[in-house]
Parts: sequence; structure tokens; C-alpha cells
Amino acid sequence: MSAEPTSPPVEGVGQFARAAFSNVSFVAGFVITALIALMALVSFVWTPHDVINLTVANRMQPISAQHWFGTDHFGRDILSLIMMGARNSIAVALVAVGIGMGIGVPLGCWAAARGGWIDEALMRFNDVVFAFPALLSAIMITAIFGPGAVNAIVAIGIFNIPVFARVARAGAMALWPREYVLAARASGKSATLITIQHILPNIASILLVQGTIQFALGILAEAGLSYLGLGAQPPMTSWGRMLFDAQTRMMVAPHLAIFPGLAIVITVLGLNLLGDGLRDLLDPRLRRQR
Amino acid sequence: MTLFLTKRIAIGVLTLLVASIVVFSIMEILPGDPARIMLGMNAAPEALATLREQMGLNVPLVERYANWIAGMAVGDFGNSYTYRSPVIELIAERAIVSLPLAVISLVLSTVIAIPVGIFAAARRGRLGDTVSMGTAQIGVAIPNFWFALLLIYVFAVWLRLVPAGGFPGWAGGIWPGVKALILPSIALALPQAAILARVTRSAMLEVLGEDYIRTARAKGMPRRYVLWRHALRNAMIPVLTILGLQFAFLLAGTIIIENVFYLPGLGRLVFQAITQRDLIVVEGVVMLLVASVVLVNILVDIAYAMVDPRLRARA
Amino acid sequence: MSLLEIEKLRLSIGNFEVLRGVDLHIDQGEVLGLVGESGSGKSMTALTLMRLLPELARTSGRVTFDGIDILNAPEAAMNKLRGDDIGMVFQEPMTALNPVKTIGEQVAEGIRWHTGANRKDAENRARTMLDRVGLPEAKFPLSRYPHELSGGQRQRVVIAIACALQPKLLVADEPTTALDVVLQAQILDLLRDLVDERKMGLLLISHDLAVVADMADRVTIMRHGEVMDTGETARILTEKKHPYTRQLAEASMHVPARTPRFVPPPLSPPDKGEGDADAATGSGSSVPGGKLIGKSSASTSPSPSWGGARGGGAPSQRDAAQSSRNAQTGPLLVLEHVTRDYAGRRRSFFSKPEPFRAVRGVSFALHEGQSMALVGRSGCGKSTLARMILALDRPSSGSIRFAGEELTTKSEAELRPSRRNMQVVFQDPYGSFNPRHKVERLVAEPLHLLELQPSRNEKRQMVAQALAEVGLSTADMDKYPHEFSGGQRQRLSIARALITRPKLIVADEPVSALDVSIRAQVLDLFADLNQRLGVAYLFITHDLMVARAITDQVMVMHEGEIVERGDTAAVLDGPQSEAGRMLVAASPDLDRALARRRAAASI
Amino acid sequence: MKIIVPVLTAAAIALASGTAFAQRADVVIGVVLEPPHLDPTAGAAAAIDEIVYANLFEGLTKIGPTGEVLPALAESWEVSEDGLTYTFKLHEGVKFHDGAEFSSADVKFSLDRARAKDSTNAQKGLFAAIESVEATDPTTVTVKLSRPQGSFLYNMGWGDAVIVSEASAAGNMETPVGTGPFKFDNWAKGSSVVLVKNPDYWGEPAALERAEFRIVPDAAAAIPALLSGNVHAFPNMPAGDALSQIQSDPRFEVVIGSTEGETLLSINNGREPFDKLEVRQAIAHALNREEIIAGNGSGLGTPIGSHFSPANAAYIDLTDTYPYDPEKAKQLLADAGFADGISATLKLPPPPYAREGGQVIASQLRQVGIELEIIPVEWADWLSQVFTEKDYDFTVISHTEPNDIDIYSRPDYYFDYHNDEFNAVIAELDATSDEEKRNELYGQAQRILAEDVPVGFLFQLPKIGVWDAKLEGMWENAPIQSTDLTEVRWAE
Repeated sequence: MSAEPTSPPVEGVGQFARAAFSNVSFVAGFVITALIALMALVSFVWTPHDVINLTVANRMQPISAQHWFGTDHFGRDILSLIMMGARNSIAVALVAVGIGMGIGVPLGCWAAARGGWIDEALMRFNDVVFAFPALLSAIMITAIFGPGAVNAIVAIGIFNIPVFARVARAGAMALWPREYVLAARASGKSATLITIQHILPNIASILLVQGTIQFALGILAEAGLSYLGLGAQPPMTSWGRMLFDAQTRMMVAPHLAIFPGLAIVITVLGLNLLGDGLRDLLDPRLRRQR
Repeated sequence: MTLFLTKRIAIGVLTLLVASIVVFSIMEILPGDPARIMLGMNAAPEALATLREQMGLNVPLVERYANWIAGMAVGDFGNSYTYRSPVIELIAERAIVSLPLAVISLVLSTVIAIPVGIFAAARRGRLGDTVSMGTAQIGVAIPNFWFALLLIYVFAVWLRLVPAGGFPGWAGGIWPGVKALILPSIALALPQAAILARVTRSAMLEVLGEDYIRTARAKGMPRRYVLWRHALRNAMIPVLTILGLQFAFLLAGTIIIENVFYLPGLGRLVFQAITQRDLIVVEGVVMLLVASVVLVNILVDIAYAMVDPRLRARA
Repeated sequence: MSLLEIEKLRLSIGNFEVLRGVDLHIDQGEVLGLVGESGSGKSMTALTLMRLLPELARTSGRVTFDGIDILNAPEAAMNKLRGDDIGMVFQEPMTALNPVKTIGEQVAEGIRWHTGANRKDAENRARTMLDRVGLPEAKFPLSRYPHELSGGQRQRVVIAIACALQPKLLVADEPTTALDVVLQAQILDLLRDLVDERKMGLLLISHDLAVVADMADRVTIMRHGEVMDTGETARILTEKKHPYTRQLAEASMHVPARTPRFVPPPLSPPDKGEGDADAATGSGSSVPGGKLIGKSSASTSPSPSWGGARGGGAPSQRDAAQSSRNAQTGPLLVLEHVTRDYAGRRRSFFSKPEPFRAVRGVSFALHEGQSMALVGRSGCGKSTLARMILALDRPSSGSIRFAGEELTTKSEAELRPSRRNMQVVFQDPYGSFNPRHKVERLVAEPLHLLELQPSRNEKRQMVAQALAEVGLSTADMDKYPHEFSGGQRQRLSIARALITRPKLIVADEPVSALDVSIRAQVLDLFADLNQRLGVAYLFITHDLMVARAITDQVMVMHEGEIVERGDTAAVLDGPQSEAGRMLVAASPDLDRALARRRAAASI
Repeated sequence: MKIIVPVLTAAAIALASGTAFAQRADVVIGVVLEPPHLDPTAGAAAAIDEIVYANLFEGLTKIGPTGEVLPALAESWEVSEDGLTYTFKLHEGVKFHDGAEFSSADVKFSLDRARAKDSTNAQKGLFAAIESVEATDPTTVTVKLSRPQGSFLYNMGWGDAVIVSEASAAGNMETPVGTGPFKFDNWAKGSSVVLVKNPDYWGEPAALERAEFRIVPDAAAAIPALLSGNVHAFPNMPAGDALSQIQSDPRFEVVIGSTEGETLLSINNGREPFDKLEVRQAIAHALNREEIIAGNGSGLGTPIGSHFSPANAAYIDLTDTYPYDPEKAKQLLADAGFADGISATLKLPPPPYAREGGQVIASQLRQVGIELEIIPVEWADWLSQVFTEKDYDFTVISHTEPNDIDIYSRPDYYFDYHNDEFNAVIAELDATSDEEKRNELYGQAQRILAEDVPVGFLFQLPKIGVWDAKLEGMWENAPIQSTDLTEVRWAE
């Protein structure tokens, strides 16, 4: 029998929770991710300081009791900016993952279910997309449609499509010959119904794991684009945007570059840990190896 | 083997063809008049018209595409709008920076990552594993351009060990050139090395769980021998896959890193060309990068076949 | 002083106690059979004496091999011992060889390591050894890679590696479980010869009493990490003093009590040229000893392969016409000239790929209530055939009619009525359920086929009834499949198959993954359902014991063709075809093995 | 094996040359933009002039460090009474870098080429008044104008008016050939342009042997390059906020001079409601120049109240015409019928003064009820959308051409601004060559603009010159886009 690509059911919520909380990666990743997400949510209703109206007189203040992370070149509080930036960084990466999953997963499942030339065409399409260095193409896309968060989302999202298509296809292909899928076919169920009832729930965990990876990559990609000045545009801010603003001032005010950079590192680290933890929890074959 | 190669090359050519159509049509959507950019804000309209004529911007779209493809097939990528020199010359001038940068980074990341990955796999669960994989986990999370900024300030500005950026060219000897590429290569290589080390480790662990490892051990071969002689080669397959993918990442990474270190490489060229609407340069460089990714993928496939006799047979 | 002495061996992995005080010993040149069901700790015992246990394992007790204290020996000493003095053969030949190294390298490697021989000498010795295990240089040069060999050939390479340095003890952990019966017999013969020839001790680990009875001088029976019974083979297995030994032995020879339910339809007058289908599906009582089908005619003539026996090969068209006329009363399932080709590998870019023909012109018929076995070696095409019958795959040519309806040309929607009457039970009790669904939903899945969708309550009732029929309780409805044991899962499979009240169940190796005692229970269930509900079976199996246990008729398949069919007992007792004879001869049989052993002892 | 020898030799020479010279004679100058090519007569890019002007190419006249007109290839000149005939006396013994003799024929060729119908000279307007050019004798050139032009001698000092040789003109983009004290050596695209001393120079020879112009695109790269000693001088340093640190470092000389770059909040006067004076006045009152300067990326700049450089003799300080007064701004908007505020777009080109200053401006205008949506645009898009198609409400841009107040009189200019009174002043100015009269007219023009506020006048872009403290002779101001190295030398 081929190796089990799917996860077994978790034995009840309680047991899952117990397993989860004994997994260091998962706990650390979950806590970090939750804190960052919380920070982003809080920023909708409250930030320590106003960052919409500029008080240039306050510019580039060092770390103080009033401004924990100092202020930027427009006198805005950096902690507040990081909270606001979390919103955009997360939103861009999340929506990009959504685009990738929303289009890639159905494509991958479809190719696996139909096989033949549809499958072949999809794989060739993937080849073409993968042949473009993603960042280069993202730069081209933002250059055409103008820099901005929305275009960054599209640019990053497009490159998530083949990733999810590939993962979904591989997972689905491994499931189609399985006996329970054959049994479902013997029960006269259509390919669509089988995909919904049997394939998707069983590839959900690998998609979830891939999702956290792409989420982390999305945050890095957004940061890269914004760093080149092609991502979020003022007055909107994002962590990459903050680094873009900080790069020329790093000599005089290193805190401008250090805190947003750390925010990126911690978030990506948290997501990667979460992904690793989820994989350990959901995929027994890999769990054995660790 | 020939059948396999023929098929791979055919797919590669198809990919390139589709990519060329995509690139060309994207570039044609770009707003901005190259002639206006060249002549500046106060340029006279007659001068603009004359220049447009000279640059061949008045020819129909399909004809321009055909000319472009036909030209590229014989190595003629056209003339840059802004530099007014052949694109192929620009590419050649820039490639002598980007190529060494990519190669040094690739070598650096491989040389660091694979031993670390093997080391961690061999010491699974022990301190060495935890420390190296913890470091790798952080390495994966660090944006390379931020890392580059930190490197510049530590090594170039504080310690003054290496230049902060710029490229002296190869004319002054190998060493000054290599010296200028050290920091950029490290900035590019380390995050990649972190990923590669993780992949190597898990590939090794996967292989070490295989039955034939037990067979080899049952033969009386010591653990270390089995690790290097039996496990490594089998673990190379996923590692090669990632290496192939990383090449594309490296190429993309050079765009940011070359901007941070103001290296006159292909990445800077294409970034500048996009902002200056030097379409023909963008098209040429992108096609070249795509072609190199396709080529590397074919090489990876050949490497697969060299590593794995099963693929050789299928080939 | 024995060659190997194990005393009070305890082994735990994590918090789980795998071995709880195992004692056993092997003398020079002796064959010890270590028998037990899955989880009994027999493989772990072998790995302990090789010291190849997982990292978390903790051991206590004593293992002495040739005077060396294995549990406390330094790793370097173990490396000297492994491969040199103790050789080991594993269960899975497909994965036991390194895919990127040639077989020559893999055999010579150990020789060079242990003897310090140069490459050339080591390769010469490897060549001799491979020749000895039946892989002569001419056909199998050292430069072959494992993927170029079949499973049986790979197992020979593994044996060559294990025996290359004339070890004093050979450990064989289920060496033939992954192979079909014919290969199993060959490999066992090879092992027996090598052990005799080189005076090696052999620790043969197996779940199959018949295999052990055939091979071992002494047996040790384990269960849950403890030794249940041990002693001289013939005595232990004949006397069956220990209750567990008795249980195992009886389960291995179990035959469910059943009477053939199927009564063959009355024969039509011969001059009417009655359908061959009818004839073929006869109980065979009128044709003693089954029918031998001419192999040559089968491969060359398009006539049904079973047509040669009687009636002189009726044209298939008339056959088909007859079948449709007799839709109501005729056979349940009729196959005519069914062939399935798979696209083969392209040899070069320009040549067309040569198709691989998995099934070649198979024709047969099955009647309501009939229980039919389809036996054959692995790769003979029986599973492909089953998939086509289930309309999960379409034949390249030929026709399949179920209850008078042609299946091969129908769309998925049109197939629904047929599907309702035809269900399936698969081999793997773990892979045949979506692990994320509850039993109620799993068992109810085929209800999807009903024209009138039952209400939720009705559904529950139907599921409860199906569960009751297979001996499970209504309370099981809300459990997940992983909460059941392998045997129970197979019952769930059967319940799922039964819920639409099908006329035919196709069962693809339904018991081969189960331990013997559980296997017996599941076979009983199959037999019982056949008796009570009158459902027809097509049983696909490589195990003749299973065929004998619950089928009325048997068909022998070989290289895509059906080469023999007839009453089960008749065919299995006196096979006429070459393929049938080989299968029967190779099938391990506890009674026969014991008889042989007693005969040998009495001489 | 043979191939390696020259490489090693080259390396050895390079090593030797690094230490052999007691007196340093090479300099690395950082420039922000890479020139698209090196022919100043065929492109507007300031990056070309920054490298080649006065160093490689020379014109009849030359603009000095304070904006004065100096003789160059023309050693002297005479102007006729009616201001229509200019007679230039040329230097003798001048040679082009390719060895060709320089003569009046080259002047005639260069000026005729620049004003020809198919010319790609970006500043054809400079030559618009020329009626004919005569090479009277090898060292005399007579230029006849169709109308008097006060700025003619100044115009002849522009980089676009340099003299080239007919033989080498076509190749000037890649391998420029001029008459200057430096000649072209090498251009590594994307990296640097190298000039070396011209040993046959007709005038005072340069002190430097070699000058490398290295392309350092932004502050992030410029600061470490300067601090690590890779680049010796930035005539125009994109220093940003790091300037204070460099200023406190004794290794470096920091000179903050002025440029001709009037930085404006350009307003599309052709669009409602910005055609209304009250609205523009409200905008002017809403702008706090000090804050904008503090937030413009470098924190430097001189506030201006009209379109004129404070360094110029004709400059008048008009910054108090509409002082910062948000309340008054709101009142004016309410009076104009926009009590509920105005929504508009602000397109920002890439330079930091625009991208960063723009954010401060948006924040200030928001406080008086003008909500600006910021749209960042690349140069290419700015040129086509804003400058050519006038598709914009507001933009921030620095006009770096010298003495360009006349742009407000151009009918098709992107401000879409029309003022007959102003146009009359400019027309008179064009016909006046008397210095005093000209300055008075300039004053009038400045006042009209200050009152009518066709655009928001922000500040004069600073020229932040940073160089090694041991380097002498760098220009402090930038009356013209150039990096004149003729007087530059290392101290000691």
C-alpha cells in the first residue's frame, strides 16, 4: 500500500488538544501567531498613538516610556505603526493565500479527478508559472498596475495558485486509488461529490500546512515588494514599507529598521513553527521521524 | 535517456514560448512612452516623434513580437531604449556580476546547508540537532534584504572589512570583485541555506527510516558508513528538487540584494528598466532568466537520473 | 551450549512493553520457527538480537550468541557480528534493497567490509553467491539495479547478502509474506537448502503455521510478548496441548460450515445448443475433476476460453443473444471476451508504445447465489478483472452484462441500478474507510444509489440492520473506523456492501490482511451471509485455503487468462492446468506438512 | 594557461598603482542616477551633464560656480547694439580628444545640428532665436539672432549647447569626444563612468589623473559607501536624515548649497475647483513650509514664496504672502463654497522630497478639509500622465532648470495656468538684455505668481555636497547641473 498521505482522524477534541499542547512547535507557533493577529485586530480600535495626523516635530525620537519603540521620520509612534502594519502585512499574505487556495485547490482536484490532457495541461501551466522567478514577476505586475497593496496581493496570489494546485493534485492523486474512494465510486457517486466528501477533507490537513507556509512566504514577499517601494503605499503602512522608509535612516535611528524587521522575523517564525507543529500533529508519517 | 531528454527539452521550449507571449503582452500593456522618458520633461514634440521613429515604436504589435522572437533566436535582443546599446551587450555586462553572485550564493548555501542537515539528521533529537534546526528556523524567517542591511552596518560600516556596496569590476583583478560580492552572497545564501538544511535533514531522516538502511546495518556496516554511502545519495533527490527551485529564488533574490548593495547586475538592470519603461531590456532579461530557470530544471532532471537508476531506466 | 540463547528478555519502547520475558534458544544447524499473530513481538525479538532496535527501546535480560553478550556488546563488536556471523532476511523485498546501488555492490559491500577483500575478490564472491541463490551471472549481472528485478528475485539478493559470509545464524523475518504462494515455495526451498548446506542455524519468523510446520525443527509460539508454547514441531502441532496453539492451528485449517446454496439451473436440451454460460456455471457435478481448458486455444481463438470443454465453442453472438433473452432467469453476471490493455512504456520517441495486456479475452458467467473464487498468482490480472466487473474501469474490448444490463457502454448515471445490486469488499481494512467519517455515514454510503432517498431515521435503521447482520451493535454507529480492530473493520466493509441488498458482492482479497484467528471469523461471516441472504460472491484471492473454505466453484487465472475452472474441491484436489498445479503444490498446508514431518520422522 | 598571465599582470599593476602614488590623483564621485548615454546634446537627463559638463565637453561659454557666465571655448565676444549679432572669438590650439583640430566650423556644425528640424536636442528652445551661424574665419564665429535674447550667452553655457566635432558626433552617446580637461575612458553600465586626464588640454590642466563617477542610487547605499570610504564625494548627496551624523564626522566636509530646484505642490489650474483663486489661497494658507521641509527626506531646504532661486540676485522673499494659517484656509474654503471639504488626488514621483514631503502635505491639507488620495507613480508614468496628459489634481515636483520662471507662460504647460499680465512681463523680459531692467522684470514676475498662487510654493531644493575633508575645489552651489572637476585636487 502506498504511504498514507492523509491524516487519521484525531481521536476526539480532547486528545487533539492534549497532543497539541505537548507539541512545542505548535504551542510556540500558535501563541506567536495568535498574539500577532490579536495585535492587528486591536489596531482597528486602538493604537497607543495617532498615526494618521503627522506631528513632524516629534520625528525620530528614541525609545522612551511614551514611545516604546521610538518614533519615525514623521513623528509617528513606531509601536502603533507596527500594529497598523501587522494589519496590512497579514491581510496581503492572507488574501494571497486565499487566492491561491481558492483557485489552485479546485484546479488541482479537477486535474486529479479527470487526469488525461486536463492534468497534463495543468502541469504545463504550472511549469510556465514556476519558470518565472516569482518576485520578478511580482515586480512586473506592480509596475504595470501601479504599486499598492491590492496589486501586491494579486501578484503574490498568482504565484500561490500553482503551489496549491500542485499540492492538492498530488494529495488527490494519492487518494483516488484508495479503496474507500473506489467504494464511493462503486456507490455511484460523481467525481465532484467524491472530491467534496472524500478527497477534500483528507487533503485539508496538507493544505492547511501548506497554507501556513505560503502565508509566511507571503509576508516575506510583501515585505520584499514594499521594501522596493512597490507594496503598500502611504498613508497605508506595512512592515516592509516601514523598512523601506527606515533604510536611509538606519545609521541615525536604527530602531526604525530593527523593530519592523523583528516583527517580520517573529511572525514568519511563528507561522513556520505553527506549520511544523500542525504537520507533526496531522501527519503521523512525519511525526514518526521527529 | 535520449527520449527523456528530448521530452524535457520539448517541454522547456514550450514553456519558453508561452512565457515569451506572456512577457511580451505584459510589457505592451505597460503605460509610459519610452521616447518621452529619454528626452525628459521639456523635450520638443518634433524631437519625440523623431526618436519614436528611430526606435521602431511605430511598427504593429504582432510584427514587433515576431521580430523580437526571431532576433532572440539568433542572439539579437534588440537595442535598449535608454542606453541605446544592444540589449545583449547590457546583459553580458551585467551577467558577469549576477552570475558569480548567484553561483557563489548557491555554492555557499549548499556547502553550509547539506553538512548541517546531515549532521542534524544524524543527531536527531540531541542538542546539535535542536540548535542547528532552531537556527535554521530563524534563518528561514529572516527577510534577506533586512539581513543584508544588518550585514552592511556590521561588516562594512563598523568593522570596515568589506566594501558596503558597489562593484569595482573584474578588470582590477579577481579579489576586489569577489570581495565586493562577499556580503551580497552571504545575504542571499544564508536564508536559502536554512531552507536547504531543513530539507536535507528531513530527507535524510526519511531515508534513514527506509528498510534498505536496516538491510545495510544488518550487513554490519557502521552507522556513519551507512549515513554517507547509503542514505545520502537517496536523500539527494528531494534536495536536488529544492536546489532547482532555489535557483529561481536566487535569481529573484538578486533583484532586491543587488539594489541593497547597488551591484550592477541583471536584477538591478531589470528593476531600473521597468521603472524607466525600457521594455525591450525588461523583455530580454526576463526571457533570459526564465530560460535559465528552465535550463536548470532540465539539469536537475538529468541529475535525478544520474542519482537514481530507476529514473534512468524510465528515461 | 546453544548457538543463541535468549533468557528472560524484556523489551519496552517508550511506555509500551513489547517483550515480557522471552526465553528461546537455537542450536547450530537447527531451524527454529517463531510463530505469532501481529503484535506478538516476534519481529522485535529478531531485531533485539541484531541490536537494530529503535532508539527509544530499553532491554533487559540476556541474549548470548556464540558466547557474546549481545545486549552489552560495544557497537563495533556488533558491527563485526552483523552480516558476518548473523545474517538477516527481511519481509519486504521491494524496499529492502538500496535503489541507487547495484546488486553487485550491495552483496560485495559486506564481503569487503568484513573480510577486507579487494573489490575484485569481493565481486567474485558476490557473483558466486548470487549464482547460488538462483541469479546466474549470465542473466543477472552484478550491474543490475534492484528495480530491474522482480520481488522474488530481490528476495534472493537479500538472501545472498545475508548468507554471503556463511553466517552461523540466519534470521528470516517473514521472508515470504510479501510474495505469492509459488514464489514463497521457491524461497523457502532456497532457504532450506542453504541452511542444510552450510549448517547454519535459522530463526524463521512467520505468522503462518503451515510454513513453519514445513520448515522448522522446533517451534516457539508467542503472543503479546510472551512465549506460549515451545517444543519439537510435529509434537507441538499435533498434540496441541496449549490452548493457544490449538486455537491457532484450528483457525489455520478452519472451514466454515456451509452447504452449496446454489443449485444449477436445469440443463436445456443439448441439441438446442444451450448457452455456454449455462454450462460453464454448472456446479460441475456432471463434470468431475473440473475442466481443463486448452491454453493454446485460449490464446489464439477468440472463442470463450472455457468453451472447449463441452458443446464445442459456441459463437459468442448467439451466446450474447441467449443471455439477453434469459435476462430474468439467466446468469447474474456474464463476461464475454473481456480484454484490458494498458498503455505501455514508449521504447523510443518515434515508436508507438507497446500496450500491456492485463486481461486477455476472459469469458465466464456467474449465477445468483453462487460463490465463485478467482485464484491466481499476483499480477495475473484478477484485480483488474474485478475492477471492470465493478465498472470502476472499462474493458478495452468485450462485454460485461450484469442482470442482463450491459455495463461497458453505460454512463455513470445509467449504471446506478446495476451498482445497487453489486457491491465490493476490499482487502485493506485500514484503507477502505474514509478515516474522517463516522460508521453511520460510511456504512450508509451506498444508499446514495437508491432511487428514493430514505429519511435520516430510515437510514439509521438500515445501517443498524446491516451492522446487526455482520455481528456489530447499533452503538457502533457513532464511532470512527479507527476505533475498530482489523477484523471488525472488515465486518464494517461487509455491512457497507450489504446495505443495498445487492445480488453480488465482489471481494478482493478480503481476508489476506487479517490474522488467522480473525480470518476464520470473517470467513464464517461470509459463509453465513451467503447462506442466509443468498448473495452471490466473486472471491478474488491468492490463498487456496480461502477459496476452499467458502466457494462452490473456482477459476484459475494465469497471465490474464482463465485457464481452468470447476468445482472448488475438484480443482484444488486435482488441478489440471499447469498454473493450477503450481498454485496447489506451492500452497502451504498444515496437514500435509505435518504428515510429511511425521513420515520423515518415522523413517 | 597563457590566458591567466595578463590577468595576473593587471592585478599586479592595480596593486602597485594603489600604493605607488604619493600624491593622490584619483577620485570617486558618487552620482545618484546613471546617465542613459553620454551625449548632452541628445538628452535632457541631468545625469549626463553631471558627468560630462565642463569636464569632457565645453561650450562657447560656461556657467560659473555662482551662476555667472564665463568664457570657455570662446575667449571673448562682442554683442551688436541691437542685440542681434554675437561675434565670438575662439581659443586657438584647441584639440578634440580624438586629435582633431577645433575650429569655427565645429561651432557652426554643433549649433546648426542642435537647431535642425530632425534634431533630438531636448532643449531646442535654447537655439530658437538663432537665425544663422557663420564661421567667419577659423577662430571667429558670428551668430545672428532673429530677435534680441537677453539670456543668449547664458543659454550657450548649457550642457545642451556644447561643441562637438562632426567626425565624432554620432558616437558621443557611447564614447564621447569633447575638448575638455578630461577624456572618456570607460563606462561599465550600471556601475560607473571613468574619465581620465586629457594631457593635451588647451587650458589649465586638471589636477586629477582619474575620476570615476560611481552610480549610487539612494541614501541607503550612499551613506555606507561614503562612511566606508568607497566613494570620496557626493556633489549631490541623497543623505536623508543621516546628514546630521555625517556633519558631525570630521572626516567629511558637508556643504549645503542651493540649487535651481524650486519644489512645488503643482496644481492643475485647469480643473475645478482649483481654477478658483480662493481655493488656491486656502491651499497656500494650509501649507506649513517648515514642517514640510522637516519631513521632506533630508530636513533641508529654503522656503520660497514664488518661483525663484534665493541664490539669484533678482530673488525677492515672498514667503509671507500667504502665511501658515489653517483657520483662515478653512474660512476661505467655506467662502468659496467648499465648507464640506474637497477630495482630490496627489500623484507623487519617486524622489524622497515628493514621496515623503507629499505625505506631510496630505496630512496638512487634511486638517483644513482637503482629503488627498496619494498615488505614487514612477517617473515614466509621471511624465506621461501628469506632465504630458495633465491627468492630475496635485503633484509634488522640483523644477531644476535654471531661471525657468517662464514656464508659467507656456500655453500647454502641465499647470494649465493662463495669466496675460504675467505673459506680458515674460515677453518683455525676453527682449531685454539690460541686467538691471531684467532683475526688475523678474521681481514683477515673482510677485504676480506669489499673489496668484498657481501652485503651492514650498522650498528650494538644497544641494547637499558631501566630500572627503581633504578634497578641495568642489562646487558648493549648483547653478547648473554639473560636477566641475577642473579645480578639484587632494590637499597636502
